[in-house]
Amino acid sequence: MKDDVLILVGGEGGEGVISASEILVKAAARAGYEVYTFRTFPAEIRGGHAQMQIRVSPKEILSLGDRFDVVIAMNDEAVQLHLHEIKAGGILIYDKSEYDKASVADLKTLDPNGYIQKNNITVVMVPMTDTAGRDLKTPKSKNMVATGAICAALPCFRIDIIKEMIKQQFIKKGDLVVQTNWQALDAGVKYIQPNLKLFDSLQIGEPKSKKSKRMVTTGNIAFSLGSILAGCKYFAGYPITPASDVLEYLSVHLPKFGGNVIQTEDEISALASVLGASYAGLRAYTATSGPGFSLMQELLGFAHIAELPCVVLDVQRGGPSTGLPTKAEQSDLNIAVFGAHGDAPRIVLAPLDVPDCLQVAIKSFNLADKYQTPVIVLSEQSLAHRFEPIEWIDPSTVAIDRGKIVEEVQLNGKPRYARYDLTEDHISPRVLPGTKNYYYIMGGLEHNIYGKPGYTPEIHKTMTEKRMKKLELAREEIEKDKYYFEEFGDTNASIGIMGWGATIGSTKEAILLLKKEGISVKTLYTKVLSPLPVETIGKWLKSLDMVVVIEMNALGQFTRVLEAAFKRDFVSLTKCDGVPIKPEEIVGKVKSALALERRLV
Amino acid sequence: MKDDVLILVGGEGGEGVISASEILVKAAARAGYEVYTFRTFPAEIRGGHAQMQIRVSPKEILSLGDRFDVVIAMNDEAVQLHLHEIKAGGILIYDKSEYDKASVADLKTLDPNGYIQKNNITVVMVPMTDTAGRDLKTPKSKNMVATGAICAALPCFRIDIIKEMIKQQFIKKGDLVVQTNWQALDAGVKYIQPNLKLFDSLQIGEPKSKKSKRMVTTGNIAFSLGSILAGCKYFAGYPITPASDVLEYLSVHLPKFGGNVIQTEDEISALASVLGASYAGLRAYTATSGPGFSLMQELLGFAHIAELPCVVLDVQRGGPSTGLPTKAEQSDLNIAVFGAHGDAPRIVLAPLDVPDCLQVAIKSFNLADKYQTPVIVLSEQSLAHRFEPIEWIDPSTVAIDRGKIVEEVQLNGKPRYARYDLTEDHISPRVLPGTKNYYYIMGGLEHNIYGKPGYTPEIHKTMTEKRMKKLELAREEIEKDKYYFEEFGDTNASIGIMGWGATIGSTKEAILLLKKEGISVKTLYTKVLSPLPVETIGKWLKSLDMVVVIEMNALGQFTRVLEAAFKRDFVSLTKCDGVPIKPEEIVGKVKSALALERRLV
Amino acid sequence: MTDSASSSAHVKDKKDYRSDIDVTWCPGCGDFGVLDAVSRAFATLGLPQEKLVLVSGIGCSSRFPYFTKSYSFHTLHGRLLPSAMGIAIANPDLIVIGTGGDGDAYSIGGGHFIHACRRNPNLKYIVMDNQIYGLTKGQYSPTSDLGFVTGSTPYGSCEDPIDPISMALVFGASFVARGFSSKPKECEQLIIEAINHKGFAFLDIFSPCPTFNKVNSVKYYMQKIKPLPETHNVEDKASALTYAQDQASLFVGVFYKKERPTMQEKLADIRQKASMKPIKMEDLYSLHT
Amino acid sequence: MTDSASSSAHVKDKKDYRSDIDVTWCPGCGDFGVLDAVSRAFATLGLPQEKLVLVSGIGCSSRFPYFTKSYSFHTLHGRLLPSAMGIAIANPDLIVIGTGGDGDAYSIGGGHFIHACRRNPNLKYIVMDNQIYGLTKGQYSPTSDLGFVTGSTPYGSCEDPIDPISMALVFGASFVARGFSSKPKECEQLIIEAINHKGFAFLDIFSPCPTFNKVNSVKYYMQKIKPLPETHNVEDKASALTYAQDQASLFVGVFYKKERPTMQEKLADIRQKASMKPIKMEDLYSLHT
Ligand SMILES: Cc1ncc(C[n+]2csc(CCOP(=O)(O)OP(=O)(O)O)c2C)c(N)n1
Ligand SMILES: Cc1ncc(C[n+]2csc(CCOP(=O)(O)OP(=O)(O)O)c2C)c(N)n1
Ligand code: SF4
Ligand code: SF4
Ligand SMILES: [Mg+2]
Ligand SMILES: [Mg+2]
Repeated sequence: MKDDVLILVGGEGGEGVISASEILVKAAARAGYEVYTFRTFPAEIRGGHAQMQIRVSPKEILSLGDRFDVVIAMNDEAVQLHLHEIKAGGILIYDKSEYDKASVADLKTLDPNGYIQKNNITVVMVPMTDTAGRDLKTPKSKNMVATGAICAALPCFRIDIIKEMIKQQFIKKGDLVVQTNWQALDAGVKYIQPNLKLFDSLQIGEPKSKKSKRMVTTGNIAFSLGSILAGCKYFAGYPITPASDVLEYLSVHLPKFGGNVIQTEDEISALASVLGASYAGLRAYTATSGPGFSLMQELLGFAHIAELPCVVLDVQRGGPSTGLPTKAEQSDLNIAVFGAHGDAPRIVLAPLDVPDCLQVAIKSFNLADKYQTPVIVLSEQSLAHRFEPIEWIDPSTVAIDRGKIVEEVQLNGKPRYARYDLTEDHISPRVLPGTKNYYYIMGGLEHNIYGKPGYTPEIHKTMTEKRMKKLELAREEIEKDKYYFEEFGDTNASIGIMGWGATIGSTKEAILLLKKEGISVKTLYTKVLSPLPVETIGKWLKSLDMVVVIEMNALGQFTRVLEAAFKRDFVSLTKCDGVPIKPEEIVGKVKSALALERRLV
Repeated sequence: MKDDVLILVGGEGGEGVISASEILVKAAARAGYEVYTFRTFPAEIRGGHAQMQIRVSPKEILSLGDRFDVVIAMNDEAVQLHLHEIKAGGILIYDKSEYDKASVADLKTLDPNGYIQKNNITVVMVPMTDTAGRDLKTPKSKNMVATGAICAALPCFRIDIIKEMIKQQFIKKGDLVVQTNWQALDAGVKYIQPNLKLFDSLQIGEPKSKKSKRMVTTGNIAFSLGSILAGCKYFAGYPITPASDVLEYLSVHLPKFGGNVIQTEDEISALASVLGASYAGLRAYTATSGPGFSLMQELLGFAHIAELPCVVLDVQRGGPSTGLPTKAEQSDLNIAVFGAHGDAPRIVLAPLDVPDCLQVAIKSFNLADKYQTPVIVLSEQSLAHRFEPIEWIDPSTVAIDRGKIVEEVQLNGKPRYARYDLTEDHISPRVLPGTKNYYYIMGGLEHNIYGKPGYTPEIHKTMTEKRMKKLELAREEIEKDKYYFEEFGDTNASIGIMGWGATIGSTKEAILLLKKEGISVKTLYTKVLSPLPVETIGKWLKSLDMVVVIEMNALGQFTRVLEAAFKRDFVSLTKCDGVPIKPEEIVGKVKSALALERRLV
Repeated sequence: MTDSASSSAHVKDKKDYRSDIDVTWCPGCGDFGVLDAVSRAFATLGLPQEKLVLVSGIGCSSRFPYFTKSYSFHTLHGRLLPSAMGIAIANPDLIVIGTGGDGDAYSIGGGHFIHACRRNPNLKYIVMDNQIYGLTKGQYSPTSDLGFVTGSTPYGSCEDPIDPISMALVFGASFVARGFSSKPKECEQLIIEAINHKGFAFLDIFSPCPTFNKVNSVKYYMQKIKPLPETHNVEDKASALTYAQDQASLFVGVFYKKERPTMQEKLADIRQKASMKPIKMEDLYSLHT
Repeated sequence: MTDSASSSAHVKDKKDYRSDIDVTWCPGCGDFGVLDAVSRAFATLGLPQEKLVLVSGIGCSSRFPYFTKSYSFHTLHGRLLPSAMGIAIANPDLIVIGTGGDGDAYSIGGGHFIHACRRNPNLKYIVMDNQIYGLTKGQYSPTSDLGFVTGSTPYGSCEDPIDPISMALVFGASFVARGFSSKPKECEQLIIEAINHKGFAFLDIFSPCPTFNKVNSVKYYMQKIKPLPETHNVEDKASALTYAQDQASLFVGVFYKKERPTMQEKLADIRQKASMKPIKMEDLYSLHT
């Protein structure tokens, strides 16, 4: 029995690669397995390759892993792209119809036969196109033939669950549709049957405990669900890859919960209207990616000085500029932390995985309301679109903290309500428009406690301090909350790894690999990038001789932030090529850094 | 004989305070004196207080200095605001007409008489309003009565020169206008005559050497002149305080040199069109302040990846958001260095004084062209609007380096022209549209050497590296050029002060003050904030036990940059109240930091 | 007038709608007339102050909300409309009124203007049009006349001015009117009509800037303006366009007025459609299970 | 046609204007027809490739410049017009042509559209209008019909579409036309006319997106479009507006065409005015001395 199995489904965009993969993942999750996925997008609309990688295990999975046990190639391109990524002893399931038709020549250019023999790869032919098109007369069911083949080969994907899911999904379209899909599945199973023994060495164990109710979804959808749970009632956005699905998902579902969703004319308008809605009392947010986020900087500075809560989800993609719209990168940290003119620090959060996207959504609205300030959440393409199991959250357990919204104000001798009153915790009671007997000016000019513009040194100093100290308080709250920190590895290690966001899986796996080689390493990931939790990190850093910082950008943006905060050396491992970082790369970096420090014997 | 004299002219906005001051400053400069000024603006259009501070000396002046020797109050408000800023033994010249009319009551609330006696201040009454309005029947000449009074009191402002200037300025309006203004001047002189002896102790010496030809102008105008000298032929901008005068000045003068000036519909449009003009081959730029600069971040990232030269002058004002539009602050360093999404570093320069604004303009266009990248210049309100003498620059001595613009390309075996060709110095030869036989794609997507979009790891890595290494080369060039560094103080000192921009004057003066107290300090100002000249600064830092960093923002933005680069402690002196930092504040900080380190006996 | 607007009718005097902040406009600024007209309209309608939200961008005219006793939202230059839209959608009980300048509206804010008109949110928008940038001390604006000499057009503006009335009509605004600040009575009437209109009501008011625009003065407008003829049918867009584009006169009055569903109503429709059957979070979860 | 455009007439075939980059549009995408028409127009006019600068924003249609043999400037989403303006002003010898989508033009780029039209820079602007956002996979656009169901409007769009033709007319564009990509011959003719027009020439071309817009298909347009009647006077803006706002038909052809001084000409005038007497830097210096 193996610990896990890693498969890849690849084919032409539009052939149902992604929907088949989604069904497989959900079925495995329903059966109680852990699943970890990665999805890339064709760069161009037309053609292009669609693929999904799926890793399944009865135990916790930390990252995507490396080479594939099985590749299901629904067309030629998939073979060409992924053949050399199959493990020695692995299997290629290939569409026989494709092979028969056009591809032999292509395959020859690769010398696949030589490669296959040399690397001990087995090829299993399944006539996917022909079965779907010629036999079942529904070419669209090709992906179900492939799905059936996988289920037969790897029973961790339980065919009974899949059939049930298909029934649920298609019953509205009539019984015939369900039947056809089932037939396609069965055909796939049939073609594998004679070769079942080939897969013996790839089987994994049963999951131990029965899991609680789980969904399987992506980072973007998890964030959207989290925002609904948090009571968000206003979303405005402008489409942009890879954030558009937040807009689209909320368009369907937020109105069901009494919320408004608006596609605005641009990102500036989106955030401006979010701030208007927030001022009027609703929890409100927008989601975007780098180019749109750059456009929002002026308004984020406005939200900071006006002390208006708002949440901005930035789903990072490859930059700079239009950059690499469908690729994974973590290069918006600089702009998230330092992006507005003037002294306008913000709260910046970064979820580590899909379940975290949901939790961070809830946290972000609470922080924004409590500290009356903008909160930025840095997600990223690979996290945004990867499927992962995630627990059903009981809405009644979600804590909502709307902060100091009041209907009555103690004037304490003041002639009238002071929107920006100086208080012990630097947060001023907030009255919503519509409340009787109070009115005030809220705006982007420096102002006195009443909101009236004022430019004296005293006012500017006092108000700047007020706004800074709020964030200092936020930091203190954050440092106390274990949720924001993820630790892993040998607590006694003198080598540390730091990072942020979705690289954590690879880091954990690298730590396990290094342990096998006798190198003891631990890691700390902070989900808060600003205000930096200097106490928690500082304490953790103390005992460490060497700290490697992992990040997917070229400048080492997080490393610079850590250097400024702790004035010590960090070994920066930057990777900036659009592809998530792999455990092996981290292992390599740690070892070479050690060698450099001449500590390896 | 004093070393210098410091005066303030204050009055109602619109009464000619600024134009009178400008005449005084120019006259002193023409007479060979050094002059240093500071100007604040009324926050509101109507009313509000206008003032100009003028320091004059036969020797070099480092900063504005502290308390006034003479205050010329053209109205009551000026008295109220500035009375307590007059030195013991100083003089208040006051509009008798104002005093007689309405102000006694106001003055009483201040108890000025008590204050004046206690602090040994002399009041000289001059009936400015009445002389201008009643006697000369030209109320507008009130400021000339005041000017005459000052000239009589302090002959370093030479009345003959001023009369000549007035003649030049008004002769177009007819001889009568000249005569009236002269009469007003003479009247001012007359009223001081009986009190001349009062001013004996305030007189300064004659300037030693005859100076070369000098203008007196502001940072914004100096930058505009520099840009014309640099051969800029396209300017697009959107009005914003305190940068609008660049647009207005160039509107008048750039077309005379064959250039185009366009007021666009917003700042985004301004920079987009600048990039278009640059692409087509012109030197082009825009000028703005914080809010507009925030809006330009997406386009700056585009310029970075497209490798398009451009210059953006950001005249900083008080932030965040709309903030304090007419106040001095240095809080846009973060956004200038870190402001775009993705990995998109830029060249960021900061001039130290008015003559520097002209020089930096020329440098910035050369750097932009040579490295095919955006260059940001951080000026700031006090520098932008303060008058200072500046040498006439011989246009023929201005070196223009347009970088690798070519009309013929060596294809070196490539099928066609590669706009982003990989070269030894990472800079690719640039062909302008219109050139025969070449064409290429230029854009914001990641691309291969031909400009064709490409998202493979290899392309992204190679091109990111190319763009980073260019800046590394720029850093090397910069480190070699003494122009970019200003040092001052005792070279053997073990205490250092660092800073950027216009605080340098106060820093130098603080060093002189500290020296008097036996504390030996030196300073290094870098005019380049990105890429940071780490070698020059690193070498300079080596021998220092303590380094104080001076900056006019709340977050210590430059300090953080230095900490990340040098991983050592700096003492951060931040000041963020809209008023330029004074030498005394620096002295105080250095002393208290020393005390803290228990090194003061 | 929204339902809620009429509820508390005890307030009657225009002074009840003026804040205690000193007005900082120059003497003779046209905006005084607009402030007066707006306060009087509020008093006439007896609007409850706490329901009033005045929203502005940046400019002299954008200081307007400071001077009214109301909730005031002073946003960024050009962002008046999307900000106001967010407020008006979030709480449809509020009476949301945008007050700003011609630069704010048609230059940096031009893109938002298009989309506010077509979306028809229930909010009012008063532009104080002085054909100049006042606050930045006199540069030309999108409504400045061809050849106009300003700080940024020393050789005379070379750009054809835009026509806000025609624009609003073509963008689909459901209420389009023009006034002149020196005709306060008429202005008050237009403002009342705008507030009573259900939907997006756009009102361009000539409001001279004596400090930086010496050409388009009170006298100039007095000569040029002309009330729309009684015969003009306010539901006839073609006729409205013709009057807007008249070369000889600047017509004032209501050019166009025709109610259609507001954005708030349409969003309410969607919420209703979406929630036909009651929904729980668990229903969403199961979509992903 | 600018003077320079006609200079080198040896190029004659549309293939001479196609680059070697593979076209990545979906099969059946309307943009193919536009690409074909543009290449043929170039060939017919015999334009020198090196003088051609194609400028685009972001979108499927904004990939257009990749596929032509010309200088190509692929700027940010919505920034096509100010970029093109900068190029066209900096070097008036170039033939600058903007090619982009309806979202790029009327949504995020809407504010720039207003000001390009009124400034009348000598450049051409072709919008491939598919009433949808293609590249981001199907959200509604400013030209999407009311009630249209898309990824972001699952309950049907609740916003009235804009009318680009009327807008351009009201903004003051000096050339306004509409085409349909499945009528390549007519499109070519319109493009030739636009290029020959001195000033800002705006051309909205219906260019269906079969992938994400199943409603506004080739068939749909075939039924709805109608050539402008021969009797229509292209210098009559009122008539142009009437045809643009016709409820029954979508008219195609040249709505309006009337040359007036271009921005380049007006800037040249200013340069000339300013430099009547020769100037040296020293003259500037002495202003400050
Ligand atoms: C992003 C940004 N750009 C520029 C400015 C500077 N600015 C302030 S008000 C204004 C124009 C004011 O003109 P208008 O809207 O007509 O108002 P008015 O002062 O004439 O009433 C400008 C350009 C700013 N505050 N923010
Ligand atoms: C600032 C910014 N916001 C959003 C996007 C994402 N985006 C790319 S193309 C596009 C719209 C495309 O629609 P359209 O202009 O109609 O072109 P089409 O694809 O339909 O041809 C959007 C929203 C972006 N690239 N940049
Ligand atoms: S500058 Fe003009 S618009 Fe501004 S307050 Fe003065 S008169 Fe009014
Ligand atoms: S998605 Fe639509 S617009 Fe884009 S290439 Fe395909 S058919 Fe054309
Ligand atoms: Mg105005
Ligand atoms: Mg489109």
